[in-house]
Amino acid sequence: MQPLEQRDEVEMLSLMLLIRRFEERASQQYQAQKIGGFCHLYIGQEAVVTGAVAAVRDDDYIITAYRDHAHALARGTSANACMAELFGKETGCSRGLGGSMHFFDRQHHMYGGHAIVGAHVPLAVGMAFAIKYRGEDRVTLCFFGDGAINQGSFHEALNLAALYKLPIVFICENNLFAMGTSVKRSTSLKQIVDRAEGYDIPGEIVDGMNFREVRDKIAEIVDSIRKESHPAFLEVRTYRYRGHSMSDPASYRTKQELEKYRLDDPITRLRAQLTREGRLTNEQFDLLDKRAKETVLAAVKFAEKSPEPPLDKLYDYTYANGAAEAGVPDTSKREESAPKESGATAG
Amino acid sequence: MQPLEQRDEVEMLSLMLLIRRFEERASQQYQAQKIGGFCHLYIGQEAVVTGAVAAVRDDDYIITAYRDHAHALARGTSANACMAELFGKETGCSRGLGGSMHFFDRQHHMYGGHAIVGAHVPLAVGMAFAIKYRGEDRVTLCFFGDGAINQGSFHEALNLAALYKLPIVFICENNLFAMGTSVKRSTSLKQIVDRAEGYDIPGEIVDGMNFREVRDKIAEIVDSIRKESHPAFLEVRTYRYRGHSMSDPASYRTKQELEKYRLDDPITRLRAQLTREGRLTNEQFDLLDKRAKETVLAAVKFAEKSPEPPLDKLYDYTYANGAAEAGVPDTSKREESAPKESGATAG
Amino acid sequence: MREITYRQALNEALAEELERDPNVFLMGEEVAEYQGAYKVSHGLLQRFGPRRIVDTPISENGFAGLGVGAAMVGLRPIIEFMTFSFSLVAFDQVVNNAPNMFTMSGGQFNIPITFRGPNGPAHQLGATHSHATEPLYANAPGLKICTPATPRDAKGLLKTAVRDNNPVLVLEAELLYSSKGMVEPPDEELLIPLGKAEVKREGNDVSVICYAQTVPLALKVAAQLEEEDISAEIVDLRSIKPLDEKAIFDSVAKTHRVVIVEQDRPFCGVGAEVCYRIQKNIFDELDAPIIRVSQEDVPMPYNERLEKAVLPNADKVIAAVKRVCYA
Amino acid sequence: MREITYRQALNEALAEELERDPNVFLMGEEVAEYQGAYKVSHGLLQRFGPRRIVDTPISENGFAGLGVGAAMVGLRPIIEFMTFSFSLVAFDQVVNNAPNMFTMSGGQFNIPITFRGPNGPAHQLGATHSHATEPLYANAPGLKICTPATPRDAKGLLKTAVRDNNPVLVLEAELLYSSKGMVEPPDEELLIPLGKAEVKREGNDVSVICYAQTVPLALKVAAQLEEEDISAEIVDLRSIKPLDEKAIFDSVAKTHRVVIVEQDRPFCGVGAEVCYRIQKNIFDELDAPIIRVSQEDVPMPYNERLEKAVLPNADKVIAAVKRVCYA
Ligand SMILES: Cc1ncc(C[n+]2csc(CCOP(=O)(O)OP(=O)(O)O)c2C)c(N)n1
Ligand SMILES: Cc1ncc(C[n+]2csc(CCOP(=O)(O)OP(=O)(O)O)c2C)c(N)n1
Ligand SMILES: [Mg+2]
Ligand SMILES: [Mg+2]
Repeated sequence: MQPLEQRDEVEMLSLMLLIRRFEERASQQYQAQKIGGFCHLYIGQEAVVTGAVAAVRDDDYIITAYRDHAHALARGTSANACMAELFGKETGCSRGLGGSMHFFDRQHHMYGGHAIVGAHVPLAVGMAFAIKYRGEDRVTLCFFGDGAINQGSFHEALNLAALYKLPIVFICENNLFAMGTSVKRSTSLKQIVDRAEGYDIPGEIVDGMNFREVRDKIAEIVDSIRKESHPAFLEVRTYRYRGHSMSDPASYRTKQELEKYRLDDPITRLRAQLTREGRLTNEQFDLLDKRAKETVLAAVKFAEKSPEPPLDKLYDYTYANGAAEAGVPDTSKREESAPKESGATAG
Repeated sequence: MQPLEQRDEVEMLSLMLLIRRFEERASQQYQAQKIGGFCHLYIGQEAVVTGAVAAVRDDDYIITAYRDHAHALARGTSANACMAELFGKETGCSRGLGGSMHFFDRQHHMYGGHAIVGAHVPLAVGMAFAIKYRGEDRVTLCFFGDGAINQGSFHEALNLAALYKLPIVFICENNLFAMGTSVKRSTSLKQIVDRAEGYDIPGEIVDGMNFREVRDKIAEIVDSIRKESHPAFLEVRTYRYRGHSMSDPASYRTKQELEKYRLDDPITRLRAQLTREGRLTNEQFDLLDKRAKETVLAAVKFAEKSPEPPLDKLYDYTYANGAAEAGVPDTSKREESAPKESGATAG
Repeated sequence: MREITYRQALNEALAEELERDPNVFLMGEEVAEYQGAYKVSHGLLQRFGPRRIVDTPISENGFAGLGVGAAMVGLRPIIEFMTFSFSLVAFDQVVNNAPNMFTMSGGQFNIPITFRGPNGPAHQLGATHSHATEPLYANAPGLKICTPATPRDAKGLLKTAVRDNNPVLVLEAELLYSSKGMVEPPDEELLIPLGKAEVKREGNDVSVICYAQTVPLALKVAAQLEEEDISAEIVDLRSIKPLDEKAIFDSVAKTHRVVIVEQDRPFCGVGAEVCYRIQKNIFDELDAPIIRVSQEDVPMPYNERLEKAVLPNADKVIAAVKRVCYA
Repeated sequence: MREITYRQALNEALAEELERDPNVFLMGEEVAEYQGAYKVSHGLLQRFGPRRIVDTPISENGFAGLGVGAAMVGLRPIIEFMTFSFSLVAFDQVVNNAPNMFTMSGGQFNIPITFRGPNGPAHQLGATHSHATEPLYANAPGLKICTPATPRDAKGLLKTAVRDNNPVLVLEAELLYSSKGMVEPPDEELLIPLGKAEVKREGNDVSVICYAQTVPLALKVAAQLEEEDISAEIVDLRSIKPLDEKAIFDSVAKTHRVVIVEQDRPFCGVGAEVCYRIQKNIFDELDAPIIRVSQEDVPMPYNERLEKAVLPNADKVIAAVKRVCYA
């Protein structure tokens, strides 16, 4: 367990840089057709998951939708394992079987990577149920988009969590759009957080472009949950700079809108805060960025030379004989020291 | 169209009596094994649907769940057609193919009778969508139980109705239980109506044991909707005297609780109100009740001697060739004069 | 061995597995305080408490998914659908999350979950409440499916399902809940492997392949056929997936004639798959076309006489047997 | 006749039916302002306005049900699923409400609704996004299902579907959206009946039965087989339900050998049903067992090589053909 105070903000900035550079490189590799399927980039939203993981313990559970690269990286999955997954390689965090939308990393308590909108929210509630069932003091963080709140599964899950008083934070990454549909066109609510009222779940709004705000708010919520188990809802206001997926030119929004958010960039912001406080020089920042770029470039090389999952194992991943047999892909070789694994009894 | 003022309260009392006696007789016939499948009685809740139909036009749309006998009767489906349906006869309101849970009566704008909890709520929204699409000034009344509000379909439907500003009243018949599960154990909300807030739909609570309150509140809501299309939510507090279905001894609640509600009986209440106002004598009431009993007894006879749906038509109701071909069962021979059919262009 | 009901057998299986493994819990609508809509979980709340016997709101999609999530972190949920007709609102969780997780995660997360409850037409419940879901779920890779027809199979298969490390559907037969049969005493552990059919009656002239509610029907018909000197072998599949090809082929190699009696709807039904496997693998053993007796391909009518006409019955099975026997 | 894409053909069908009947409307995610996730509805919002081309939130169950309700009162909705993999969250509406209503209401309410969208594995979308739903829906009585493989069929079948008085699923093939073919000009009304297969290529030695994405595959294989002096007849089912038994039987009676190439998963798949019907009805015409080439029975892996290994391909089809031809 890594207590909150020890999460160095410079380290977190460097994590945001890693995510940003990873996504940029993924975009490029996708265009070069090294990556297949759908690919959804997180650029612009980095402060959300980074702030969140900075606020919780490494053995807390996290789960998200298909825009998931950052969530794995933030949790400690190596850039190598992430890039290899995009390349469909055996060394990928899901052994090349999941792809961009289905990142998993059991070792780092990252429970996916789920591509059916809303369908992972009940899973998150199940994870929180297990925490309470076992009398643990963990918390589940469940990330989802603004589009997901109109799915039936979201609704049923929130009601169950409220009813059973489960330790879970529902984190709505409100980036204003679900594909081309703006929040205004997907719900009649003035603000998404109001939906939590329909379940008697306490809700709050936070500025998702500000790492510190996200971290502190989630830390506060999680603290309260650990004292007495309950669900909470957090609407995080953020923005994705890129289109929904690689094929989306995002012509449903204006250049001005995008520029407005870019000026509020979460990386620039945390950098400025740290610089202002004398905790980061320009040289140090450049070094961090250089390292992030190198890590990502190395990850591309790693992915390229990694083997594909063998054809003769095609049938090996349909049924588990014993959980132990399945084995766990090695996802931990991240440049930064990997967070310690807890003694969780998964699977 | 029957303007509000003309809905005579004595007539409505007599409708409640008809419903009550019908259900009692259905219960008896079920025990005598003349009726198969599941059978859910409405006894105790009569003021809800009666108040509702008294507040709307005959060409407004109504739709409900499986506890649906009363909704058909209230709309003008004859006791004969209802009883025959329970008996599985050709003369039934669904030709004996639907059964207790699947009453339909197109002629009287009663759109079922739906047995999957929550699954008819989206249908209701579709009916309201059609109203707005065609620029009509009808309203859809959608009835459902307190248990239905935890289904995903309920959630998606409410959001859609709010988003598209559709003319629909969501009427939650809160009888405190979904089978053996009390509302307290199915949702964490202090009051069900609060769920409407999560969609920005105006919500109200009304006493479902009081015919006049229900009628007036729905009239007020419907009036507002006809002026400018929007959805509304109404939590109607009511109680079912019987078990969930015929096989349920209802041992999850106390005799005292039941007795408390019986003292508040909707029929007794309206009767008392009318008597107090000098609009009904005891003799008149007894006559109404006698008529209701006779109607129902005649319905049993009618059902008994009605023919079964012919075996050779087994395949005729799977696909429609032309809507016209299907034909409409004759459901209108009700003792009371049947409300006029509107020129709706269904099917 | 003692005689108990199918319902009691399921109840014992649940109790034993809850007793054995603290990670096992039972969740569903009315399973706890109400003691089960069909009383299968009778007494379990009293014995294991509300932490492990958990009532839910009417949120099948939600609690099916809750089960999958709990399974990801090491619990072994038993999720009861009041009936499998209601599992259709949770369809995505059952076919998309539970069985795909192991593959999608590259083998990191297996999902040891049991979905159970009554399945198939009961009695006059009408079109929405009479679904036989086995072909729908059998189509999904990663699921296992069993369909016990006797109290003994019900107990043994359910216990095995709970211990399996994969999502398993135990499709129970509501119409058989009160039927009785001999079952090992509670102190003898009874585990029946998934994927093993059982010849419920030996015969030489025709293989009648059946499962769940059609097993008693087939046995009844076999007795009738006996009188007409037709010896029917009754093969109870017990599991739909994995399918016990060997048992099927062995029987067909002996009789050379096949009738499949299934409770589901015909189009892309279980019998179609069984038929395909037989003709593909032992085409030359077949002396006649394979005939299926399934539901008629219509939404289930409420009327009792029509419902009977839709379902497999003795007359239809006998006619099919005679047809394949050219008798 | 002019050459247009499959996408354009669908677009024309939508436009023509919207034009013809004011009760027809198109609803789904991103169908309006975004012009369709796959651009099938391109330009329709501009032409018909937001009343008739309606964007929805991500609420498949909700808007599928909305469509059914609107159909009950006389509208003729076209509901687009962004892909049919997402229809699984609306499964109950599609199999329980749409097709049962006509029966349950004793014939009072028919549901003239079209559910459409891409179906079946596309390219590296992984286990959750690659469902071929045709056997799941074909199992439900009351639905009709078509699976066009060419631009002409796409246009003609979709138009017919919209005019049908029953719920019809038009399962489009994403991988074929950009494929081209000859189609009647817009001023010639093109309606292709549901339930009619088409022989896409005549042949004498083997009947290759296929549909949707497997039609181009089968045609390619037929050309290859030609070189080896095997003459394959390519029967495109076009509709899964109703199934055109006559066309199938006619072909089999000519060739006596059958390979079924299907894009769905094997267990209780479409091919199983087709196989059953053939062997039941014209058993004596068969000179060899029927072989199916379908997906492998595993959740779809993301990796491209593995995905290819799961899907039907030319090698597999050729091997199957040779096997049934004993060549
Ligand atoms: C049930 C379902 N419907 C539709 C889709 C297609 N889809 C994928 S992502 C997406 C938009 C989701 O938007 P949001 O929840 O806001 O998340 P974001 O992409 O903004 O991160 C849609 C419609 C899907 N994957 N699942
Ligand atoms: C999706 C679904 N789940 C479960 C059921 C079984 N069931 C039928 S009625 C019912 C209780 C519903 O209670 P409520 O909505 O309060 O209506 P009430 O019976 O009180 O009128 C349940 C659980 C069902 N029909 N559909
Ligand atoms: Mg979004
Ligand atoms: Mg209730």
